[in-house]
Amino acid sequence: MDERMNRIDGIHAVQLLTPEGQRVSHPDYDITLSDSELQGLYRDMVLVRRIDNEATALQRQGELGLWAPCLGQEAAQIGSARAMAPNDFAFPTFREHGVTWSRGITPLEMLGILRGVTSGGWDPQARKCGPYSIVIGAQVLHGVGYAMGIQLDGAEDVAVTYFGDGAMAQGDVNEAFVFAAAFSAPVVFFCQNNQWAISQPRDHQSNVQIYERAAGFGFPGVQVDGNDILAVMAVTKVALERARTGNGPTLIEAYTYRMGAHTTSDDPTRYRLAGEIETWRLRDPIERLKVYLARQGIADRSFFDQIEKEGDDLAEQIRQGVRAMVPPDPASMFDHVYSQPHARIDEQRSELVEYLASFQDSVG
Amino acid sequence: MDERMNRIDGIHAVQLLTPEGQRVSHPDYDITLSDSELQGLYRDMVLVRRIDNEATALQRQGELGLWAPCLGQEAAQIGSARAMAPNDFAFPTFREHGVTWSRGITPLEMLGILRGVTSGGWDPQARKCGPYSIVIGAQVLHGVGYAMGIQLDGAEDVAVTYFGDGAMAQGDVNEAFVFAAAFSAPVVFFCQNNQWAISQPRDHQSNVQIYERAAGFGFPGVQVDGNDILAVMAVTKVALERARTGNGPTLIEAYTYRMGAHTTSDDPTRYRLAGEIETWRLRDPIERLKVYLARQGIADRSFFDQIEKEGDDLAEQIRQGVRAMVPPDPASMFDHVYSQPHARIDEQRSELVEYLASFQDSVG
Amino acid sequence: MTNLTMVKAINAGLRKAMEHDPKVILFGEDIGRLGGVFRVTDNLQKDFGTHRVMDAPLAESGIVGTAVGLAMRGYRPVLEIQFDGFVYPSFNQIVSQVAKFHRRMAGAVMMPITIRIPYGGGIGAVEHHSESPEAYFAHTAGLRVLTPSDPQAAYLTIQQAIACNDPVIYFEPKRRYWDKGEVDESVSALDVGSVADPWRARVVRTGSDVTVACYGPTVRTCLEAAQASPDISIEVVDLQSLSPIDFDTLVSSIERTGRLVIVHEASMSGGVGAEIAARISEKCFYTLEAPVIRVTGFDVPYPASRLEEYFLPDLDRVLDAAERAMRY
Amino acid sequence: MTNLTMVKAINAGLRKAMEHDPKVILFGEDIGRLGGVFRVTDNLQKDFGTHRVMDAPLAESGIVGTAVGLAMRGYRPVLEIQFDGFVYPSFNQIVSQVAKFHRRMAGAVMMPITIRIPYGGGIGAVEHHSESPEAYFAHTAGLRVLTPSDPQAAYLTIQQAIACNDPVIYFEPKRRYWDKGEVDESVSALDVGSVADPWRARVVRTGSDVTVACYGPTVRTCLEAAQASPDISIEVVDLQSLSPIDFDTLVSSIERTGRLVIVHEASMSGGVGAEIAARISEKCFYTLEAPVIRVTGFDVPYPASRLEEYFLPDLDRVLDAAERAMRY
Ligand SMILES: Cc1ncc(C[n+]2csc(CCOP(=O)(O)OP(=O)(O)O)c2C)c(N)n1
Ligand SMILES: Cc1ncc(C[n+]2csc(CCOP(=O)(O)OP(=O)(O)O)c2C)c(N)n1
Ligand SMILES: [Mg+2]
Ligand SMILES: [Mg+2]
Repeated sequence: MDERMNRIDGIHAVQLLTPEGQRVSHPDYDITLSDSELQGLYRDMVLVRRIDNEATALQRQGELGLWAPCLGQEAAQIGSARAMAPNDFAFPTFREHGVTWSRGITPLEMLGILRGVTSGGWDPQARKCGPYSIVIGAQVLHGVGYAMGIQLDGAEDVAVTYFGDGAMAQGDVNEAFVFAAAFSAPVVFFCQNNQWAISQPRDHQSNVQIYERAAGFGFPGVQVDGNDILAVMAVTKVALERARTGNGPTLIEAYTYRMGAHTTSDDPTRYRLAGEIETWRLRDPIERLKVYLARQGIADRSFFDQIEKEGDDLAEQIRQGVRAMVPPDPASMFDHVYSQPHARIDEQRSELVEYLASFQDSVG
Repeated sequence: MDERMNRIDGIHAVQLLTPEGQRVSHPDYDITLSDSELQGLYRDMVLVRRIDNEATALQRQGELGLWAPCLGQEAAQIGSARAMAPNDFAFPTFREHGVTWSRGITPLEMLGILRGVTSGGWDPQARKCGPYSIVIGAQVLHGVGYAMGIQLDGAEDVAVTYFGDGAMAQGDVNEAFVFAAAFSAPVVFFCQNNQWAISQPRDHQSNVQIYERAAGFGFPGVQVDGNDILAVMAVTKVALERARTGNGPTLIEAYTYRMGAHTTSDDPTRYRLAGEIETWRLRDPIERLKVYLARQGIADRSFFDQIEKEGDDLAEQIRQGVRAMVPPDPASMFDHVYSQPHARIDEQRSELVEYLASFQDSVG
Repeated sequence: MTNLTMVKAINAGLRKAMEHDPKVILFGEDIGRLGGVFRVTDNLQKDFGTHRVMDAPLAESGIVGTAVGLAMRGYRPVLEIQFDGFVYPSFNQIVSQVAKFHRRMAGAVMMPITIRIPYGGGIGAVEHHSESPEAYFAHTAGLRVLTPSDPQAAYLTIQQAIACNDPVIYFEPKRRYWDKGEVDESVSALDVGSVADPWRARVVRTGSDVTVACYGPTVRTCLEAAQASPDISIEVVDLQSLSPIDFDTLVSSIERTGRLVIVHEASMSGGVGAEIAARISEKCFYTLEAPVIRVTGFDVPYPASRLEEYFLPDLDRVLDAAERAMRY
Repeated sequence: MTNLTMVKAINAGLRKAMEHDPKVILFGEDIGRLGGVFRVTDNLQKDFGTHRVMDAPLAESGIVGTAVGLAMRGYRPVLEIQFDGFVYPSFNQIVSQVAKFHRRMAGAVMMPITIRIPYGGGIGAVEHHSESPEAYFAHTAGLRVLTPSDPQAAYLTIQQAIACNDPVIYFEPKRRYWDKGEVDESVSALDVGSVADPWRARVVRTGSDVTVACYGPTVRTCLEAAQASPDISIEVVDLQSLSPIDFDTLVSSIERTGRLVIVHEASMSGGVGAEIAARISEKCFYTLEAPVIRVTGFDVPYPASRLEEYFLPDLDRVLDAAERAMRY
């Protein structure tokens, strides 16, 4: 761990806010935010964590099939997503609740897929945010392709694609690097190194840092303290600007930690030590911003209380909303398989409808 | 091209023998070979080129379905393969005739697959050389897996896997880098950058050199003048030794040029300029060694003539041998689909045999 | 009417589609300056520019995966996979993304992606260059699968595939690439609606004794067999669409002939012929006078080229099957 | 005899195979310390060491591709694909390399690779975790496909799959993972020769009116249906091997019942049921008193979990099909 701590403490990772909430400077990166912006980031992180905890609880109660907590990664996700312009497009994985939240997706929209009533949950075009992507690496290529489209349009948008440390092994992710470099596509590769791919510790996979992968593909890589929302935002803004101005992709490694289980079906005690979590608790992304806001007098007790209250209300809405989510009509499984009429689908739909109706009859 | 020439002339690529046949020194790499070894390398290159030309001719005459010439890449292929120990294992692509030759595979064994009488041609275990691999990138993972097996055996062999500049884009190749690094497998990645992937020029694909890809995966990469057989051998020996002594993989980029068409079905005039070929003709791998051998008095006219003669005989053998290759029994297509009895296969085999027999009957 | 090879007909169809819709872009390996290894995209980069005909890095998953993103951005990517045997690296993107994305997004996103794949054997090629992987895609919900059998059909269906808002796997019978045929180039993508429905099978020869269902490269084989058939009258149905399969046309043909022979190059077990035989045996249980007979490649990896003549269904094997059907 | 879940039975089978042959190694994501997400490899790394139970990087093509090399080096890799929906990235290595390598090398190289894949639905999972991709592999020449339906069969067939010198795609019915059954652990990989042939189908319940062919997760469903069937006597055949398919056992059963219903979770079109229906309709043309009826998943992407009960063949749909078969 020590070596990691050193990295966090500045040898590699860009840091603007120490775990103790101290604002520090960096030779290459800086950011200035208004008080309300800073308050907003704090609010985002607290509310996303609340959503996260609530979803975990709902899963335990059997209301959700599964949940993949983003606990501990709030700064990485929100800092990067809040750096995006409205027309930029995000490609998240199943764990990026801080990203979807920042793109304006409601908690209930996030939870539909985990409730098992949909495979998606929102309109990507309207929200400029793709679905929770489950197949590791797949969405990274989608992000690059979308960025190639931006380029063909002569637009100035940027695609930001999210993935984890484990995904660095997938062919699709590396091909995404190749295509992005070949077309100098306006894309930001945002890799959250949360140290674990289910039970696989990152440091077993490679003896080099993730951000170092980029150079060999022909674009810059940077490592940032993923629990420092200011640094994440600063680094992401630079990468976005670089892409926007036609200078191609950047790989950002947000060095963070998966505080929770991989998913609610996982049992991390089988493969990692509690001590590790303790070390990282001291680097909590929310705490350090809170300390900073308080010290700087940017936010006071009443502000923090108000956010807590907001969280309570949100949690209540979620509980009620989730319980109210009912499964769609069985025949809806035939919808949107194709966008245009398809003989086989129509045939099978009516077969199912008739079959189900036959029970109604026998009943009534 | 200039920039490339500079690289060749020493900025990146390791060189021990200049295009003019001058022996030069390199700070990190050197090699000492006996006169007979040097003569042997010359002989290898001349004979492989002869095989190559003969095969191209036979394809034109309709005796072969296809041929992928290695013209111009003899030094890269033979220099690396001759650096291998007998028990090391080579994983070539369809273009590595210099490699298969060096592993003791006969020209006729090489040509069976192009004649269309087999999908392989030799016993990989006996020759310690895999088949001509056609699906780009696939064999690179095989090489890494084989190297993992060497490791599990506690043996000191090394796997050498061959691929081209175009293959650097494939997911499989990058996953091979990941696995090799994760297991520190005894494998040498030998990439022949012959500047073209069919019609795609290497420099359109990336703004960094191929060998630079390795660092980001956690192992060393080195660029060598692929038309300098001494440098290729020296660099490969170091990589082999590194792997053999448990220090893991190396990526070697042999900077060379595809002097011929991609295959006999290709028409390079559609996508590249003749001038380029002229530039590279001045860097011919065989010429420069010949000049060196002559200047150093290591070989004289009679030696060169004798090799020519050997080539003529070999060519004649090939012509006769290829024409003598007859298609196998039709029913043999059912052989080796499975190694153990399989109901469906047996059923279909007898169906075909009966069906074919029915014609015999009707005839006689 | 112009007399064109299938290669030129597809090229003309691609050109029409690109003229018709600026969102249509071509993406694939060596399709630009080279015009593709079969020259199907010949001159299109020259005429439409490098931004509409893009040479791709050598990575099929990357080609298909980025096409998904391009489609999300509103483009209509037409991809070329260089040979049948090289589509597999992109299988994950095709099956889990291309096929399912529209449904995953409850219709909010379209996947108007056409994936062109030269397929089939008979050209004396080396391994991986003669395969018929259509069954993998026909079994995959969310995909449509088309395969033309002659230049006119190719010219029209490639435009219809591109115009379709669903993903279409477009299999081009490479050994028929150089077959010539009359093509009416006056028909453009604009009136594809008015021309034949691409999802319907075509009765390309009428007959009364046996229905022979085929597609792509074997259509010509079956037509030749029908011509050569001395006393058995063979009706040849070109399926053209393998997903969905037009069973109505097949059934009405079988109601007349009472017999069905299915012909394809792919291995028999689990091939497209299996689904057709299964459905027809059910739908025509009382009509069939003989069991459905399949004439296909064997359940072995595609053999070395000097043996492919024994692997591929030929005129004799089709006639032999028709005779067997008559014997019931 | 011990009473084990299928998870524990496979674990015991893997252990036996590893004890029996030092060349047997396990390779996959999270199979070491975690014991796999389903705990099928629980404790095996602890007991056999990290050199025989290796955690793999997150790359399926890499896992299968390196396994080919390990096999060339003389190992017997047993791979775990974490979920059905994640096998596709390795499809290229499986179809073009694993399936064809033995034949490519004219028998000089064996590919004794077992690829374990938890498959099927019914566990309320999110997308990509409930698929039934067996047809893709059953259609691929060079592969063998096995799927157990109960702990005893799983315990034996996993050992037989590993002992087989051909590549075996081993589909584990994940929703039956926790079903318990009696397992005779005294049988070891050594006597697998003497135990039941894994490539033969098993008549798991005899009946006289309708033969119901099923495999993996639907076997229990069909047995329950047979039990619950008031007046129709149902014979249940567990196919177990999907490549090759044991048609002899099916035919002799149909010769007694005259009727066949096929049940599987995978989409109907091009599913394994299609091949069975095609062959049986041909082989039993004069015996069948009713058309072969298929009860399967629909031709749609696997639905959101709250709808899966309507997608999966259940007891009622099996009985409904049996009744329809009787009506002919
Ligand atoms: C292609 C593929 N293989 C396996 C899985 C199963 N799986 C889901 S998440 C995961 C680990 C991902 O690790 P990482 O990329 O670090 O993301 P994190 O879970 O840490 O956010 C795995 C193996 C998958 N979803 N997709
Ligand atoms: C997966 C795959 N896609 C496409 C092809 C078709 N193809 C054969 S060789 C080749 C170019 C290879 O270029 P490179 O890797 O540089 O090797 P070189 O031909 O230059 O030796 C292509 C695209 C293939 N064989 N495999
Ligand atoms: Mg992770
Ligand atoms: Mg090349």
